[in-house]
Amino acid sequence: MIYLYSLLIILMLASAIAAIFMENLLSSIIAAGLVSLIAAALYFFLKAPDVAMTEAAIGAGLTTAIFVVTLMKTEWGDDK
Amino acid sequence: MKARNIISLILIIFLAYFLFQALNLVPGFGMANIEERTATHYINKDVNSKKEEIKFNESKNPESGSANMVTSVVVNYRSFDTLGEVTVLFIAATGIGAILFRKRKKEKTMMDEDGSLILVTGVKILFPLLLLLGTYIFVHGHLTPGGGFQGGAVIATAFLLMFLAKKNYKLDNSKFKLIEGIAGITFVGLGLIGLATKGYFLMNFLNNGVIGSSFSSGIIPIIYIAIGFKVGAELAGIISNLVEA
Amino acid sequence: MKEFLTNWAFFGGSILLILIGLYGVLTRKNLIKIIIGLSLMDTGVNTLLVSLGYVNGGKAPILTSIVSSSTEKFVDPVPQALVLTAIVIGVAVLALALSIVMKVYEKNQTLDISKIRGLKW
Amino acid sequence: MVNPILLIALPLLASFLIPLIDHIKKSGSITVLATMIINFMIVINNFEKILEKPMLIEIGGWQAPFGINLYLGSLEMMGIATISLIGLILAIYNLNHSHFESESKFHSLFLLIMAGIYGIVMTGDIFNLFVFIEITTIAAYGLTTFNKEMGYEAALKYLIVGSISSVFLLMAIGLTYSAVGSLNMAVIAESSHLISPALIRIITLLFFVGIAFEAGIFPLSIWVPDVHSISPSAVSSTLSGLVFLAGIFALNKVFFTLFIDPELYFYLMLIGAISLIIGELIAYQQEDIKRMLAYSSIAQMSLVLTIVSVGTRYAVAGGLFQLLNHAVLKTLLFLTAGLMIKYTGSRKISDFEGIGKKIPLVAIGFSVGAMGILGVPFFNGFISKLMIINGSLNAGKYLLTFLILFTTVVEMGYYLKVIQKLFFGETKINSNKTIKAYVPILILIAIVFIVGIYPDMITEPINQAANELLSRSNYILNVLGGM
Repeated sequence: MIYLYSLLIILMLASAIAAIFMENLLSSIIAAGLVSLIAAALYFFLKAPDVAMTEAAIGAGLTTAIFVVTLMKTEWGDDK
Repeated sequence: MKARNIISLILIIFLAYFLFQALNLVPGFGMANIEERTATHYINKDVNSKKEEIKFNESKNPESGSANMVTSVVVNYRSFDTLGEVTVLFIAATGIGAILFRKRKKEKTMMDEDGSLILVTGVKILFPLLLLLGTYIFVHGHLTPGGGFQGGAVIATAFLLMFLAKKNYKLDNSKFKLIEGIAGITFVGLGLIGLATKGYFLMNFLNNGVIGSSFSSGIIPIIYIAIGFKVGAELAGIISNLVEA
Repeated sequence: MKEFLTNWAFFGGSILLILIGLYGVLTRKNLIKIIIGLSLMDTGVNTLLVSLGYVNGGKAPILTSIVSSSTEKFVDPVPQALVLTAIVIGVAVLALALSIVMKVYEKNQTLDISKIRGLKW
Repeated sequence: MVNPILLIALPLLASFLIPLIDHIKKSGSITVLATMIINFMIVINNFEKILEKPMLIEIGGWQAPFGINLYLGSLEMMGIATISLIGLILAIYNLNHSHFESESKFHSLFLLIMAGIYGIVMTGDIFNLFVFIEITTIAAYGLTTFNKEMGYEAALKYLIVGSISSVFLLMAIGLTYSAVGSLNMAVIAESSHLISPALIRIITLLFFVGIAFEAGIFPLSIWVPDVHSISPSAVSSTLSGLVFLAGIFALNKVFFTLFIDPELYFYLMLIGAISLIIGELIAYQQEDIKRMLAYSSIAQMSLVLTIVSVGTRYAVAGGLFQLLNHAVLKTLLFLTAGLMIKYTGSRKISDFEGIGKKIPLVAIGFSVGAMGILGVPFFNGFISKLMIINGSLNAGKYLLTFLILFTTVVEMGYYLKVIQKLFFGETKINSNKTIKAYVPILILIAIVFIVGIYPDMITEPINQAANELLSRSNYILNVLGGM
């Protein structure tokens, strides 16, 4: 099991790095959402279902949506 | 590489060194000894009473009636933190309302047109289901994983979907404000009732019932329902403010 | 190898996540990227707290008809409760930050902090 | 006896209520005033009893080390008495000076920031401390944006620094819990000798980063001048007088109650001294009056931190006294500075030439505040400055004493420059704006002189508070022994 967890953690760190370094803002946001999603899975494996639910609903879901809304209101608004 | 990047990198390496050193000095992963932590009293529910085995569906009227121990920590043993947490969300919603405040709302929406027919219909079907799911989550917060915050977030997601699907969707802000205010007052009010009847702020003044049954654990479900409404209304309000800004 | 991973995968991963986020906050120029960095830091510290409360062989801290007695071995519910609070506080700060970012953009027509007076450093 | 938990519960209740009644004119400011009056009365009601015997408030009825508890000794009592007094004065000031676009939201946030400050001072639980710090800072981010011109950039800077700090604070809390197994301050203090010293160093460093930003200590104070100078006057006063006060209280809790490590005090003193010099020197160069006051606040907080970390009873008492005086004086200074800015329409010190003749009370108020900070005899700052210098001399820190005297001279330079501008020279400004803030200014001036002339009524409880801060075994006994 620990290899699966390690793989997930490496994946999480990779998407975190991607979120910081990618040029495209939308890709960054989605990578950050992925980090939250993987974190939610990890919380579930750490026997924290409450936290996993919260992270999935708030961290991965709502936060990503709020980021996208902000992006639409700012940089994207110019392109059109 | 600019100077700033290098300085940041050095700072971060220093920090990494300190943090890893610190983690070497605390109990390793999975080695925590719960018996020595405060948590053991929360698990055995023996903060104020004697240690007894707590059995699901059997133990009557333990000091904290929730089968979900995280819930009993969040809404019972450490409910003051939760009051603060709800307050933080309220502050954020108020602050966002003040920041994005406009005298006359511009006719500016996020989407240029309604979503496709399939999307709109799908969201219309999903919307009541999500509301129901959210309500289920916070009503059963004392029994199953989840609670007011998760349920509220699900409810807010339902409203988010409506915003995505329909161009002219608007929230009735005054109603949401009312829900928010009343839910907040309920939470503090319950605390004050506890203070008046039992002498301690936020003390449980109801019977805890049998652990694991729907109507159990005193004021926990009431507080979680209030939190669920409040969080749902606040997050939906935040989304609506951001979308309409 | 296995032992090292068991001991350090979660701790190391969460610390690295915090540091990656911090690096992003300190070096990125785009405001949205900076806020993403903050959210990564939050996630990292939350993961750290949850892993500090993990107990080998512990069960999820919920009494059910299967796990029905308090004498069983559970993981620590307190860090989980703290993380629950921290996540909600995190999203509140994030939403506030993004609404301020919108206003800053409205005023300056850019998200690049090197072009915004008052945010340069 | 009224339970002091109401000090936190009532502002929360009122702030949830305000949005519901915001269609009634002035309902917000009146609710704030009513709440602050009740809070002030609660403090008066409890004052004597707390000084005699510390009080432990167990929330939810859970026994002390296991639930969350608030602790109220004479130290905390002096803090919340000052907070309530200034909160009341600011509530009076807000009656006439809160014409914002979304007024009810301003009042809600103001009450919440007060609740947060009360919580930081009283709480006896480190995670609860984190929650209250978040309440305070997030409300402060919101309040900063009420300046629609420059507020957003400043608020964002504040928010970014604040969020980084809060992550550090959370790490510190997590590591502490992992090492000790409890979040209660008394339990942590009791078992702190069991933790390895290396871990204590790292944890205190993390705590310092997490809290020092709240107290405006140098490396983390880059947000202070921006935020303090552009926010509305009542907010600047709250941030500079009260939030800083709460931050120093929290730092004291960490460094004197939670973990004691005499070596750390040296570093603390060093950081404080550097911060003090930098703050005063930058303040001297400022042309914007509110920025000058903001840098002066940084310097004053560093002075308090430095002198408290000397660690002798006399020095600590002086530091605490200075902290309370600073809250009163900076409120006075920021309120009058705000009124002068409103009157002249400019923030530059050079534009204030001669306005002392047009708005004498405001100018006198500013001068009184400045004299208080400088420590002129018969002003409240005199005794505290005397105690500070005496304390550092008694402890044999001659370099520090010299430094404090030197920075006082710098301080004198820039404050006297402003006072001289206010009363001499001809004003070019012909403003016919009326000033409606006589009551709060007069009350504040009265406090400055009353404390300055009868310092005994403060020095006695302050000495007791200093004793309490230095005797952590009593704190542990009071919480764990169950009173």
